[in-house]
Amino acid sequence: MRYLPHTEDDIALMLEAIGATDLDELFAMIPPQCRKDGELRIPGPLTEWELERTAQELAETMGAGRDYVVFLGAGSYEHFIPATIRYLLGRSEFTTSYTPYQPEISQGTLQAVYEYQTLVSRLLGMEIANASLYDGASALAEALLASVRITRHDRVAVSQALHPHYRQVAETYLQSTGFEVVELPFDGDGRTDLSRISGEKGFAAVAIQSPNFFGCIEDLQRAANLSHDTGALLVVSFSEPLAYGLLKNPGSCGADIACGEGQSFGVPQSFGGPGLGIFATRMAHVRNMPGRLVGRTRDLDGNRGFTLTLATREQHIRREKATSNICTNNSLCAVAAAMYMASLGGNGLRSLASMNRDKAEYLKRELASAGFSPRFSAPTFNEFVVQAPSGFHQAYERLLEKKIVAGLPLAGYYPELDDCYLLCATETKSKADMDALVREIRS
Amino acid sequence: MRYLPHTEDDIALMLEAIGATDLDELFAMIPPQCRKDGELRIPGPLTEWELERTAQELAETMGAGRDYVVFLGAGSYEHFIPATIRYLLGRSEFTTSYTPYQPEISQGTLQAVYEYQTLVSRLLGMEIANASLYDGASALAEALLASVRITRHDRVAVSQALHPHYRQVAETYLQSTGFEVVELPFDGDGRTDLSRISGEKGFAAVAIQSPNFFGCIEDLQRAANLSHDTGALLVVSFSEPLAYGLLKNPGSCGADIACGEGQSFGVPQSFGGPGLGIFATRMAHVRNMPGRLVGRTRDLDGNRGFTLTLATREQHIRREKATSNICTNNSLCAVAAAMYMASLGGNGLRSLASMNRDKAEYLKRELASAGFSPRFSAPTFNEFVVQAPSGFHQAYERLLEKKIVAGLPLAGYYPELDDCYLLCATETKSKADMDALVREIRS
Amino acid sequence: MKDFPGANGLVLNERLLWEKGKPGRCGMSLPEADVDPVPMDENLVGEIPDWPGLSEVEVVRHFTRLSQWNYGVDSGMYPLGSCTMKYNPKINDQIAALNGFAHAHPLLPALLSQGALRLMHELGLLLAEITGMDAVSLQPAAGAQGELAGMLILFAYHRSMGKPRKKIIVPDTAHGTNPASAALCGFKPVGVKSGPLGILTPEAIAQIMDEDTAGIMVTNPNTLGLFEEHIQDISEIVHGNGGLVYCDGANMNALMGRGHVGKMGVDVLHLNLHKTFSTPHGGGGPGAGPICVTQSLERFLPVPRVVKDGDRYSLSTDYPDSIGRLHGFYGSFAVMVKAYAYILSMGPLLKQASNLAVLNANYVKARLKGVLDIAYDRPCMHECVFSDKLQRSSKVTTLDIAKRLIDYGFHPPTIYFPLVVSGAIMVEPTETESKEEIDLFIEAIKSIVKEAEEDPEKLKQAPRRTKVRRLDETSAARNPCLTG
Amino acid sequence: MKDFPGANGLVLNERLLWEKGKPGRCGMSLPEADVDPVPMDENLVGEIPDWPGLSEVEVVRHFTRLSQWNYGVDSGMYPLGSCTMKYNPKINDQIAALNGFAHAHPLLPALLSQGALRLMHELGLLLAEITGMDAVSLQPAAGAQGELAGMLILFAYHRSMGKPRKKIIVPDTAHGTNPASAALCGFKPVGVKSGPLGILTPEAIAQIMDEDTAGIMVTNPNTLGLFEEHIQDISEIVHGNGGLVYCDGANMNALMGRGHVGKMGVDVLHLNLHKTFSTPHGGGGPGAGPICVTQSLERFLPVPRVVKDGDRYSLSTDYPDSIGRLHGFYGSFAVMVKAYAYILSMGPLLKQASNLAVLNANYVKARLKGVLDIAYDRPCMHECVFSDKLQRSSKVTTLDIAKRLIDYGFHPPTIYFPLVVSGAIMVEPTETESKEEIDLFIEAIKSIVKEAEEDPEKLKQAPRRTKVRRLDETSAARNPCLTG
Ligand SMILES: Cc1ncc(COP(=O)(O)O)c(C=O)c1O
Ligand SMILES: Cc1ncc(COP(=O)(O)O)c(C=O)c1O
Repeated sequence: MRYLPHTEDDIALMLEAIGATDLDELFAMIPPQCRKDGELRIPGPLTEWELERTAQELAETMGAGRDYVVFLGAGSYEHFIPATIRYLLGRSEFTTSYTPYQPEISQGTLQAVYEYQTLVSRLLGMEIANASLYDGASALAEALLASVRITRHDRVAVSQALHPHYRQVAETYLQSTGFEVVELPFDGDGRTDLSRISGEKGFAAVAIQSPNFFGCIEDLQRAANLSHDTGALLVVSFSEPLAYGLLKNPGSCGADIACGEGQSFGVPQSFGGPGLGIFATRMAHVRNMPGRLVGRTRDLDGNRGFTLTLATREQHIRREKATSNICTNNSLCAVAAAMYMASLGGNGLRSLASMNRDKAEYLKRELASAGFSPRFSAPTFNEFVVQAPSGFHQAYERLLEKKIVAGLPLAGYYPELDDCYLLCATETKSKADMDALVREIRS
Repeated sequence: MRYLPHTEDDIALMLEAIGATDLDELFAMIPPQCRKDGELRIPGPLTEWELERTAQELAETMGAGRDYVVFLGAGSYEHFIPATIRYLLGRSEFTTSYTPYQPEISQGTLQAVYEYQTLVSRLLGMEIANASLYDGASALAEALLASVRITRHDRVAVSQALHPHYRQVAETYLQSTGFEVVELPFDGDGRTDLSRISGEKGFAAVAIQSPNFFGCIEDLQRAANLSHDTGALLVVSFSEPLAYGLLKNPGSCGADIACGEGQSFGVPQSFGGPGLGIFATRMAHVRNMPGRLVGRTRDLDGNRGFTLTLATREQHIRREKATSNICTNNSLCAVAAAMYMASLGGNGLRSLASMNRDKAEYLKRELASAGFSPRFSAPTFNEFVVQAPSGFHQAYERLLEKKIVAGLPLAGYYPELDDCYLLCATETKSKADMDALVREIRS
Repeated sequence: MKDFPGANGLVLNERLLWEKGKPGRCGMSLPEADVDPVPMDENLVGEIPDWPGLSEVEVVRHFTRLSQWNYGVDSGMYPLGSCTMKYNPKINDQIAALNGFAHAHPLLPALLSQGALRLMHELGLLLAEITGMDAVSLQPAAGAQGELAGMLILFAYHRSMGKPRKKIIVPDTAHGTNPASAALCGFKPVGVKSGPLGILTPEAIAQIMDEDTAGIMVTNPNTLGLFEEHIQDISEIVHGNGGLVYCDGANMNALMGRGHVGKMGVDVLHLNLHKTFSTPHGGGGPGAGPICVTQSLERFLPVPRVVKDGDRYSLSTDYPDSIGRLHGFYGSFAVMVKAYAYILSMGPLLKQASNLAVLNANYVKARLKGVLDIAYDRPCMHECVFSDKLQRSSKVTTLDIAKRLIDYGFHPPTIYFPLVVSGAIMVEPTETESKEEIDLFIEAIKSIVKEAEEDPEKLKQAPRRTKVRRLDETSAARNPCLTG
Repeated sequence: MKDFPGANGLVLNERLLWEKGKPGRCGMSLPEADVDPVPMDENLVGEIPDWPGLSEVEVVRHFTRLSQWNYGVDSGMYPLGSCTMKYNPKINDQIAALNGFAHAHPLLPALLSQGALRLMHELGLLLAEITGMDAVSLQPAAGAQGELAGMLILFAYHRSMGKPRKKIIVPDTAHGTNPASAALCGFKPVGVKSGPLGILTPEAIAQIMDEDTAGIMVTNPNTLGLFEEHIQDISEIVHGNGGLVYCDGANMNALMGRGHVGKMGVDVLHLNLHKTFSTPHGGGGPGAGPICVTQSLERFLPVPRVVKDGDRYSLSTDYPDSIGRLHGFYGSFAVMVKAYAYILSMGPLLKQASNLAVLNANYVKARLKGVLDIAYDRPCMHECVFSDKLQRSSKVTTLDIAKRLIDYGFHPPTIYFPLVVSGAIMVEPTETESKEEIDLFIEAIKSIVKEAEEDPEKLKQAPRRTKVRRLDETSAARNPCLTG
């Protein structure tokens, strides 16, 4: 087997050095009752060529690639990824290294993550960002837990217009802690109704997403004021960071924590994972921050260098008192994002963000003309909810056969939004794609 | 444009430093009549995404990839290429460097090519090999020219069973030199009839291919004896070096020059190019060798290192007296071959070569049972010629529609081989593939 | 040091991104606009983020240079204990990058995601067979999230029994994520010392296991590289007190085809696909930390789960007892693809992988005996823990030895972990290292130990070959500079 | 030297392949045998070649380490004159690797190769438009083979005129391949000196052009980076004497959208796709050297040629006057794909590429004036030739300056070429270098020139940072060791 270098000779010599007669003897300490009987009943070994074919056959069943036109967003966004990123990220010095515990031979990862932390902070208008969390969902959970630590309150308020999966993950994380989660409803224009918190006290955090799950842009400034009035931190979640290439960022609106999903920045969708959990906050909260941090420092000769820092927050030092249990994070995805942000630059980001919105606005208008009226009136970025004529679900199935996925039916998430669909149009959707969708819907 | 870094400011500052007022002024020395009028009338600029789509559309028209079963050889062979090679060869330190004129920062390419030279020499049983030529065809031409330089004779004998394209290229190279090319016919068993040279003198080289264009294994030992008797060098050409994983190699049979195509060793077929021109010979002929050579030496500190050497044979030093005009060769393909040879190892090579022959023998036998008798009786490696029942060309077209390419019709190359087909089966053809071909042929 | 890989050479400096570039440059191709721009409410529009503008070649050079400052498994031996830095096959990366996988939207209708769902389903079955457990969830995004999932299952189980419990037993050799995960779930970790042989004794467990203790988190083989030989007895004690046994399976690379975790009495187990199953670590993730449970705990597994009906696959959230959702979608799918590819490539040879991993570790141990102190001189499994005890007289520490190894061209082992061994040096060669490579590593250690005696300053000053030397971590933490 | 890219760092030694490995190891997956083995005649069977056996990770590490000893365009500025080391876009490599291209057999029926044929056809048309020539063959595998094709066309032309000619004019600035290609084709190169301005004078040509001279090989812009301003007059003289004008177009990067080679009177031109059209050099190839001809010479182009009939493409060899075949198949198809992708990516902006290439070269020239001697101080095109003249007093040579640049982290310029400038230093920045990068290069040169005065030994001993220092090329040539 090409991955196993040992020849028979090698094994014999090594056993001799150890003083064992055979390989079995090395496992003598495993009590007989704990042993695996017989051989593993698994297929293979497959040759590289059989494997490749098997995998291709599986991959080809997927509704992905050039033949499909997919108007899905809802937390996973189809964006173009430059060939440079695919190449650079594939360099094995990045892919096959461990967490940079030995900074002298990890400066590549360390500098790249430091750059990621910086560019993400600038995007979100926050002072600092960590080196990544798993995804947008766990980032929300971590933000709520951090808020509890910071404020010492034990209730959090979470918008119902926040991604349902993120809310579910937050509940999973919080279920055994005893902290209470209060849900804030959304109003007719698709934005969070904050009236529930005004005047109330004892919230650790108010968490809203912008653009929210419906694609609607929330009034972050107002949310910040109301949150701070109640003594809560404002946690701004997001699933589409590209929006902040155009919109006012959480920091400038007064957010205390901005956390969300960074998949849009150069990370392939990959059926939902890995994602990139972004977590940014103010310097004041750094010691309550979950996850790894890269910091700048100097070496013995006074040269600039980078290292993991403030590890005393982390599990390997603080163990049960750590700010989070996270260890392995999504570092390579953060590096991908650094590459993506570096490729795009500020002006490129603005252009791309504007284009996303323009496409979605075009689709919104065209759909409206076909009888699919926007369900909410708030402004949106690259996705939005429409109310479909009843009976559209049959047409939806027909469109699937034509390799068009006409958005996400929302009934499963919000029973009250029966016949509503969430559609997303990024820069990958051409006018022709959108016209074809509308034409098919009309027909 | 992402490839052009200059901002307007940069351009202005640089023009100022030069003392020019605008970019046009930089081209003032081009006489007006020599200038291009107007803008270039070419499409684009295409975005990366438009380009990708355009290219994919072109690529998808090709009879290549998993859906097609192609029994073509004839100088280009479908072999599996490990994913490691694709990755390693794509590392930009290998791809984006120039010819290693500065050895101190080119040791990677230099050592890899030195390893290529060594492993190729060992394969072919020759003392030395150069750093590569363009392809098997020009390697033959260079071998004939080298033979003329070495022997000072002005005739060469070339087997008609040598790849027709290689012979044509040799003729192109020789057409203006006045050297005579004598063709040696092949006999009924598919091997070169050498009787024409026996007793004759004045040949610089006798060139035969083994396995030859018909897949037949030539009697190299006998060819060497006869060639040497006439005072000629024996030039052994090949298009499938994998054969020497199983067969006696040219060196051990007495060849003076072994030259051929190395595409089989890890180089994608790529519609015929780039290939890898292999050229190996004996040390005695080194100063008559065409092309670059990498040699081992020491650096100022006595450490082992590698450098281009014996450049006094080459055009950049010797100009019109050089052994060849070649400059840029096919270095990256040589490095691919080094990677492939390293991956396979001696035992792997033998197994793979045997498997190639076994597959071809199986196909030969199955085809024979379906009425396609072998046209020649000589032993073969992974390709062979069959005589098809007349009228098979219609079935051949029908098979194309089923995405099966049933070999190469030879009538265009050898009118006397009307209704003959050259079929190749490498390790990429499964028994099922071959059975399907035979079933289809029968039906 | 002629024969060791470490050497001096040219590397290239590279500034920070924002010390480069010019506004107006862009290194990425933007699609043509084909719809009209729609003006946006001015009140909503923010400033353009202050990101530098770079051309494509500037981006490429930047990250190419950065990459060259890193050391990976592809650079050389990486005997980082507890991390299983085995070779990461390239074909697996290529397969995960197939269009159908890399560009699939997670919310595609089941009809259009059969391949991915099937792969996940089959990977679950494969992991069940390899571990001997009954049911698997692939959702956790890394080992620590697997632990959290496991702790939540313990929590849910006890809640379902009507008796929530507060404590959990965590041995002193446990990885930091264990107590952290337990605490995150509201459990109070109760420490237990390993016995004189480096493994847990049933007596110690019996002493602290009580009706308010939810169970135990045991790592097997433990972080000393030793098999917990009393695991069955321990499980019995824990079960006897109504508790559950959680096993941290990060070290599964020792046990494939050899150990049957189910039979050990383990109720919940997490695996690290980015260790045992060869998926690349990526400089710190992404990983994947599937959890495997016994049949009776299956109902608690996270949702959604892949279900198979005939030959159709779909996702189901219809598990009322589930601990809920842990990931925005289904976990690190791309990582699962690589692990799946690895398992199929190895097939039953996974057992031989474990054989050789254990052989390599014992060989290192045998050959370094007397050179470095061995914390517990007993047959080890896939890794072996040394310490700097013998070097203390020369005032040389584990850190110095580790840093000096860098100059020799090797990645250092894990150091100062597990905490129970003072100055621990934890070596895990993995099965993909050849005897020759290991012999060279052994020679390097011997040579360093000799240097420690003869010229300790060489170690104190190490590494000297690297682009940067030892970094001032104290000032990094005292005056944190986390963004530029 | 703080701000320059050159720095010291850790690199890893790596033995030769056969100093590693063990027989019995194999680093490649072999397919399962699914047919019976057929025994082979013993007399035909040879020995197994003595290739080392390595595991996959050994192969990967070997070539990963080797790669790290190389410097490429992706590492930094590579101002290698005459070589046009511009950025090689990654997307182009990816496109050439598409299954339909990379795995296409060259002898597929035309029906199954329309995409490749169309691409070749269109690339020919694009190159014709860019150069202003009438017809194109993509077959030559590199520049030198393009030259050979061109020379053969001159040969065939004169033969077709009934009067074979023996000589060809080759200026002293010509690249070595020019006389070598001419000689290979049986022509006797006749030298001609460039005039005092570094360019050819009509007078000099008139003096030697005669009825036995097949034509001239002119490089435009020439290897001094100067435009041959009298090209039209020269063409007229050559044509007037029945000769043809061959142009070496390796320097076409100066002229896109600016010059019209056809109007200059050129009959045959070769291009280097691996220079002007951004395809990577691969450490010395593969390249592609298309030739472009005027209509009247089209009939001589190599076969096969792609022909278009309606919207179907096919290959034709039906050109009785053709010089014949030059390549086993159709040339470096994969290289053509990359060039095609590049041209479409740039579109009419190719002109701006030439604009900026010329701007960059003139900027270097302006800024280094007085620092290094400028061989011909006139407006240059895409490159500029300096020399070590001003440094001779300090006994420092071009070689020393070049080697010292390596320590600064830059690839050296082309040195000692063209031969007409003693100690030539030929700088071609290309358009993909930013002003900042070029400024840094200029500072490096200035700093080195200062060192040459103050501490010449620094240059003599350079490079010091690299893994190996200057190599003993004399002994390499005297006792050649070409295989191990
Ligand atoms: C023994 C052990 N348990 C748990 C973990 C945590 O795994 P992860 O880093 O994937 O969260 C690790 C990883 O270092 C480990 O070594
Ligand atoms: C001016 C000039 N002509 C011709 C050539 C030869 O091109 P190639 O190396 O592709 O054969 C070169 C390449 O160095 C060159 O610079």
